Amino acid sequence: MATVIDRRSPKDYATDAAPWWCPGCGDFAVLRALQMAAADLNLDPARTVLVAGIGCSGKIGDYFRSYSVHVVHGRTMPVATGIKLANRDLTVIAAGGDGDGYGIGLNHFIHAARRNVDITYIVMDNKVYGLTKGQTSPTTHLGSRTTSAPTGAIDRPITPLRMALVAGVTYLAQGFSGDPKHLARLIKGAIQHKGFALVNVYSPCVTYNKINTYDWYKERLVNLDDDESYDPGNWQAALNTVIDKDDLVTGLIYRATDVPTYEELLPGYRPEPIAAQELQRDPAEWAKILAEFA
Amino acid sequence: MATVIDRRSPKDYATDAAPWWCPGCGDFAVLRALQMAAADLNLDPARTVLVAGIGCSGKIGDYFRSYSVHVVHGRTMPVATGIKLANRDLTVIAAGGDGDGYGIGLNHFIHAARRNVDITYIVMDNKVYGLTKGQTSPTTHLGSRTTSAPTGAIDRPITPLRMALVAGVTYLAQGFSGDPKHLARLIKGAIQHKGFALVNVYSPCVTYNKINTYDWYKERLVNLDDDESYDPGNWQAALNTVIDKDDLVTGLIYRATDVPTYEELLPGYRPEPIAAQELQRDPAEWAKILAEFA
Amino acid sequence: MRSELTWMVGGQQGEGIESTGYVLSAGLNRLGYHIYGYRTFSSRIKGGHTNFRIRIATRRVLANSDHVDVLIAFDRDSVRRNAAQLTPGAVVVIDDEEAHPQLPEAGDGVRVLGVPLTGIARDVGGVIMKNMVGAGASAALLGLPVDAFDDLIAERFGSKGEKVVEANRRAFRAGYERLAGQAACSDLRLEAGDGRRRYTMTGDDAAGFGALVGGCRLIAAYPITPASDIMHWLVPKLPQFGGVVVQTEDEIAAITLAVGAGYAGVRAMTATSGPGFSLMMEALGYAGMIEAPVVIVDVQRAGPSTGMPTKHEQSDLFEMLYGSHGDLPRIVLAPATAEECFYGAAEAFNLAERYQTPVILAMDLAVGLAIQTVDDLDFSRVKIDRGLVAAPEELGPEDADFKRYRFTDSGISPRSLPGMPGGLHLATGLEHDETGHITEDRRNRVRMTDKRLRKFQSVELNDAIPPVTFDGPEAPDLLLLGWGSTYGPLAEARERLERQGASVAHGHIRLLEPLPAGVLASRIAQARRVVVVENNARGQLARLLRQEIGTADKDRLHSVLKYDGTPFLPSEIMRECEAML
Amino acid sequence: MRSELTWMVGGQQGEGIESTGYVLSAGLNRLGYHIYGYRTFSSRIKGGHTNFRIRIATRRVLANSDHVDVLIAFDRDSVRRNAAQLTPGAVVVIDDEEAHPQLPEAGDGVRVLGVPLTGIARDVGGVIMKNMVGAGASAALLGLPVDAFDDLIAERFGSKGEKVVEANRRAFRAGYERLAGQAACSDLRLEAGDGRRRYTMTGDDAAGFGALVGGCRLIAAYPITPASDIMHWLVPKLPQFGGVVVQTEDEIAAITLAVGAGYAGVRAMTATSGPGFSLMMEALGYAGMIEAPVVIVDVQRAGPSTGMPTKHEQSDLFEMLYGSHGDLPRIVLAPATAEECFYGAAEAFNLAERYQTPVILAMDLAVGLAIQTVDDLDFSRVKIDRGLVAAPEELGPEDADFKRYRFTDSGISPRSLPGMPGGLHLATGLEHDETGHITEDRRNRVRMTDKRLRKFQSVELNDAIPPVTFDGPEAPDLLLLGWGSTYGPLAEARERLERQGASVAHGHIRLLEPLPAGVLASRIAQARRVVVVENNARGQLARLLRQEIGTADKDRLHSVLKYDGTPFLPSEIMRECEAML
Ligand SMILES: Cc1ncc(C[n+]2csc(CCOP(=O)(O)OP(=O)(O)O)c2C)c(N)n1
Ligand SMILES: Cc1ncc(C[n+]2csc(CCOP(=O)(O)OP(=O)(O)O)c2C)c(N)n1
Ligand code: SF4
Ligand code: SF4
Ligand SMILES: [Mg+2]
Ligand SMILES: [Mg+2]
Repeated sequence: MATVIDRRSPKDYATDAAPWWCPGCGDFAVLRALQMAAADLNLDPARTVLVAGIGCSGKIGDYFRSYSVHVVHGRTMPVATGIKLANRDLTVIAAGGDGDGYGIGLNHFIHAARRNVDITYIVMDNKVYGLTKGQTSPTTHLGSRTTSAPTGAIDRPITPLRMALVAGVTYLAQGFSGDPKHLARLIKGAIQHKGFALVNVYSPCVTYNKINTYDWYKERLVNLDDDESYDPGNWQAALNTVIDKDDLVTGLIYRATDVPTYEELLPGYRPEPIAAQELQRDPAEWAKILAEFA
Repeated sequence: MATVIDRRSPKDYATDAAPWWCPGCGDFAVLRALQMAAADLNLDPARTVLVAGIGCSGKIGDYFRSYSVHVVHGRTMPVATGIKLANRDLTVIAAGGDGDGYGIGLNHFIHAARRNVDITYIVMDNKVYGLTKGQTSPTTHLGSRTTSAPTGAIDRPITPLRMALVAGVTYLAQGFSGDPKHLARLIKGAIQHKGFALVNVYSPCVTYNKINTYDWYKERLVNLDDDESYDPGNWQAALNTVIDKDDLVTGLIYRATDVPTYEELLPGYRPEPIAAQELQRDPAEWAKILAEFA
Repeated sequence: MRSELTWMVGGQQGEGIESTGYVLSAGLNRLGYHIYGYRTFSSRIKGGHTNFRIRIATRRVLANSDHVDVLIAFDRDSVRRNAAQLTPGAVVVIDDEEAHPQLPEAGDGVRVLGVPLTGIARDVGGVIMKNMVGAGASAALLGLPVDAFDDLIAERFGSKGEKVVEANRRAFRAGYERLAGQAACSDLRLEAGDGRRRYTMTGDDAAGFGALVGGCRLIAAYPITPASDIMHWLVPKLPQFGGVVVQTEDEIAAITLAVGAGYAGVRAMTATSGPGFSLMMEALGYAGMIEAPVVIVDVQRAGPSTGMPTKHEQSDLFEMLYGSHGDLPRIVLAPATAEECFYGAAEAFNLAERYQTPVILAMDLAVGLAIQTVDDLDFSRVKIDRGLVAAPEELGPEDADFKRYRFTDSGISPRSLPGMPGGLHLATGLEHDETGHITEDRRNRVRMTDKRLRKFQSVELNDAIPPVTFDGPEAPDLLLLGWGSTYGPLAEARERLERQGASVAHGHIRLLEPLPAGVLASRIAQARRVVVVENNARGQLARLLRQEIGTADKDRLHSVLKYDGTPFLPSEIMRECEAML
Repeated sequence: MRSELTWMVGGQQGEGIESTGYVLSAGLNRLGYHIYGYRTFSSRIKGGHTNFRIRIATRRVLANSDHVDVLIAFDRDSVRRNAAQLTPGAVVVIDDEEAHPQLPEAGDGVRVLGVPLTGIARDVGGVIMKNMVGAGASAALLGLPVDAFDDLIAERFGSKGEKVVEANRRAFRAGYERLAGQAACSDLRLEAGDGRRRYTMTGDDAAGFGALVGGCRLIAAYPITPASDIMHWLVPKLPQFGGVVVQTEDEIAAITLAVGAGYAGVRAMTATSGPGFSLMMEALGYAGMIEAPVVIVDVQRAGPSTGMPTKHEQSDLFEMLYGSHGDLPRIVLAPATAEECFYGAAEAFNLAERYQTPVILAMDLAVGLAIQTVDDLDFSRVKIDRGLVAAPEELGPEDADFKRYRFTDSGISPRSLPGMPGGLHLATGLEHDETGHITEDRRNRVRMTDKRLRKFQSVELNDAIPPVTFDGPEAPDLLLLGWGSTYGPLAEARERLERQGASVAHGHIRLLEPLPAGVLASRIAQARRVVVVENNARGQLARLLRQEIGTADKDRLHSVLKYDGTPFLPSEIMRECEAML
């Protein structure tokens, strides 16, 4: 008697929980864009898992309607990888902050990218540690004043786009909370992509980041999707563009279609989900293995 | 009655411990090169600290004569940073393996690079986990058979040189155990450099890596130092070269002289080492701070 | 006239209303009152209920009270949520244009005053000053002199210019004047304070200050509630003393960076809470193995995992005592008050260098974040003792191995620091011989393990932070035992029970590892019953006592546990005791 | 004719001489002997002394013996280092051209045979086959039939082609023939084995196998001695059953990846040793909080920190019991033999899913790496029990919240797995309500904590791995208690003491958390004295017993500790007991 829902609307991906974000926070737009992308793809919430990090951003896990996993700080990538490998029929989306993903979790991000597991990773990059009250984050601009660096940050920022390209990401896009529709398209593309996809989102923190504001971005961002001459299939050009434009681009930056996914390369990995396997097996199979010890 | 030693020879940087490496291991050459560089610079062993990782490579800490710290797996970077900040008069050199530095320790490496603390980091890259008996390492080539991937590695390798450039390393060189003299020059340059320096060394594991052998490298490596037209001052060119040449270069790849070190940027950081400070202070100073709580 | 009352402000998180409490605390302190201020908040930046309660008294108070006498409510939600604590006779000031709004949620016998706090603020210069209006109104209700706040406001806003100072003063006075004439509430007026100069600080502030005075010159840390304030306090201070703050990429980097600095001769620390502390376990063992000094502050919050980041608990004791693989001893010191956070932090660095070991300063959210009145800090009690550092003549000739890990009777070996000629050695997390060289020799292994353990046989503390204190009779009917911030509630409960004629003693443990087992055993043996009071679900201290102390048998040891995220109230402890007496 | 003897091969690490031992073990097994093989090696790849000892007997043996009867020495260093163990009458075969070399280091009464093992190998095909020559020579000395090894060699080298097989057979036979005629050593011949089919495996192999049979389909791990072998064993096996091996970037990724897979419905594990285990503490608590099943194997080695990676110890017990911040219960299971590693690993997955919790399989280097004879494995004893998974009718309508963390009497709530319609919920490490939503409500907090703790009140094990076993009288003069690989030495010591007429019992604990306290308390109460025997310096099990068991008071509980990196010998335990009887 299960009803088959043919078309879902963004609202179908909303939980009852009222978002805890500050009014104006960029993360609202990310949630909205994700819901739009999900609706566009008509994702089944029951077969979708959102793996959220710790931070203001990570709260998204409580607002997006799907199976939702809110992990420990910085560990979205391995948890998402474990879920996807366990059940390849699921759509697995990870989402978290710049601190979560490029600070404590940077190592996992790079290793996930090089493995090319078919997961989508959305980073809500506000260039600050929001939830812990405004400390320097790995993407904080040099010289920005923060609660932990009141005289200005002195660590040169991590450049996620360049890092991702070098790590071997096979889908790379950057969005902006000021344009949720565009962002939704980028997220949709990421979910559709077979392999590891990163969508970095400039998602302003209106409370703690008084520099990288909506206006600041609006004045600076260039949308590559508007540039017909831009070829997202060219890795070297993508890297050069990102460097030239000082990371201030939006749109689809790079997509590779010829890199096999981890799932394709794993020896013995089967088309049906591991989670669906029957585990109790015929003892005779085990006896054969036992004989190897004789 | 301390004797001032004007000139030291490489032998002055050898401990009594007999190296535990396999005959032919590339790490012997790295040790020798480090000793040559130290002798060339006449480093005072008492003011030099070698911070070694865990692995075959990390054993170098027991063989190089200086203050020596053998840390837990993957943590050379923060320990070296702590030592340098504590006593800026020390020459701090870190050394470890590809697993140590680009696997478990990758996050620290990237964050150390962007901080630009004045330390030198030598990675003995044998593209395998040596000490634990030949498992896949982060730099193992796709398809290489290892004890943990007998049917061939399926994770695309980390590319340390590109990663380092993107992370903002201010001195980047690559050496080869087949040419210890050249390596010694690169290490010397790294130590002389003010800021974070990475010397990645192709250091063959003769026991577990039957692919990336001395001969394999000899056939492929191009020495940039021999190319007069190559300008190591150009970041973009360095990146392009490394990509073009598939990372198979040696020599000084990049050097920036205009990036301030962390020490220069730290507020209130003084010319004399913190370690030399007298800690017992006049209570009147504290009373002033206490008054802030009144 | 009251000698004690509890004031509270409540409203939406992120609207700056807590500053009402900060201003009031500071003013009360200057007028010679003792205060204990406790914030209730959530792990979100804006929105959701938050409140800040201040217990005000003419004697020292270190615990929350059961009830609220004055509530400044910026919304009705604040009344609803705190109504159960409003006693008959309490006054609620609600931010409302109506002078006497109907607030059935306030409860019977509660006096409600509608005061347009926001409206008044708007009139005098801007709604963001509604907190000042609230503070002024509070000062009036409590009968405090308005002038006492003038300087305070100037200090607080001075950096923003004279205009801002004036506007805030106006707002404060406007709020004050609005309620100054309320004869109907004159019963809320406080007896005069004693006017003595005291200080208000949180345990986090005090730990930062203690670290600085204790010679700490480097903190490496990663932000986490409720420990971040320690780093924040040190951020502007350390550079003034040639020290360094490094915000690292994670907690593993934080502790290993500090260990590196400690090895190189700088007093270094990290500060974290449960999740970060768990990540530090491997490095903790490393510090123990290379015998490097390092101070790790764990300001505990409700666990496990991410738990309740803004809620109080004392449930990391097991991990502090037993975390990290292998036989690794360590020192665990638990301050009970802000003063002790100061002295404890300072002393932690002496212990770390004297015993060449990691020292864990076990704080908890209540001691870390509560604002407490501190009588004075005696800086002459902080004596820097750097432990055994090899003198030049103890160091070897340049080319010989220095015995950094020399076998000694005390287990402590003089250390050499990088830069010292003749002190070269290997510091490794692998097992090593006296010179630091790696060895798997069986005899050496045993001797080296024994050496490391032997160091902890006689840990001695500075008298500013005693290993354990006792109040009350030596052979009581009931012995209450606790650690950390339960000190305040326990002390108060004991005093009240004693006044009721009960025979109750209170032992409070500051040195949890190595435990002062001898004195505890004798006190436990003399008590008829023993109650171990702590904020966790497994009775961690009680288990430690059973493990270490023969007299602490299961029958006589009773646990009183609270793990709902809030600290004990003295009355809760009394109730438990009364049932047992 | 001997019914038992100890054989050893010694030489330089990395020269493949251990394979002498592997070939011999396999042959002995096929001939119906029981063996216990133990390797001594260092954390280096080539060079340095290594040895491999095999205790051979016609009955089950699970411990090393005190002495060596036959030593195949590929260098004189091997003789020097092991001389103390050579009893009068022992035979040393030294790789030497001289037939009867002078070897004063061998000691009095030791028979030395110079046999050019390398020379013979060179003659028959290549020096790398010296191990086969050594194996052949050993077979001759022990009086084993040479033919028995033919198949074995074919199986071992078959993949390398017939030529290699032939060369190795030649080498074996050449070694055999060289010593076949040694009438002077005929006293070393073994009684005939019983010819029964048995199996030899290490605990690591057995744990990998048990995991596979127990339904594990994913291992995420990072290499570390002495746990890597578990992953290595699974690498070729898991893909055959549609499973996955992921070598992660570090141990934090390893455990969190496994937790993700476990949450999604796949039985998943990680395997590590102390340093890696310490890094997993935060994630351990996370698994506990979201109630995800995960199995973590800790094959303990000598700590703290990097310690002695190739040396045995049982010193992670404290961290297994108490690591991770907050009040986090878990299950800790300690197998004592290779069989139990098999059944224990399989059962661990049942427990993890039944109690929706992390389960720690506490192994140690001795149980993990020693080669043991296993009589048989009964696969029918492994019954997959996936615990409470919500049936479709228990799941809600599509748009309602599923109560994943429903309050139940048992504390266990039916779980939904991603993919199940109507089972949507949030799994968070923050405190949450029944539906998984984040909450800081005080009442919910207490109820949810109690629910999590309640699950562990009645942990029941499959009978293949009992919580605790006892041998010997119920009310003995001496009760020996142990855990893990001390089983073998303790059992043997007890039997020998019993034969001497002493009243000695032996209790061995497999379930360390939750501890079977009731039965232990009664047995402890009935014993005159209790001796807790373990391989660590702090007496960790003894402390656990004191904590949990009222009858385990300090006076009657005596610790026998060994922490030099080697397992107990039965004789060492006997000596301690004799002093106490
Ligand atoms: C191990 C650990 N360390 C620290 C914290 C505290 N913490 C919570 S959120 C956060 C930073 C979040 O920053 P970011 O990922 O940028 O998210 P944002 O709040 O900016 O969206 C930190 C450090 C934690 N929960 N766990
Ligand atoms: C936390 C931790 N995990 C795992 C290990 C085991 N381990 C020792 S060395 C090593 C790998 C070393 O590889 P690499 O850094 O490349 O050094 P190499 O031996 O190749 O020189 C590992 C995994 C450890 N010591 N600590
Ligand atoms: S603090 Fe910043 S990131 Fe967090 S909710 Fe508010 S605006 Fe958003
Ligand atoms: S195993 Fe490889 S890396 Fe290690 S010592 Fe031998 S050759 Fe060198
Ligand atoms: Mg952020
Ligand atoms: Mg390597």
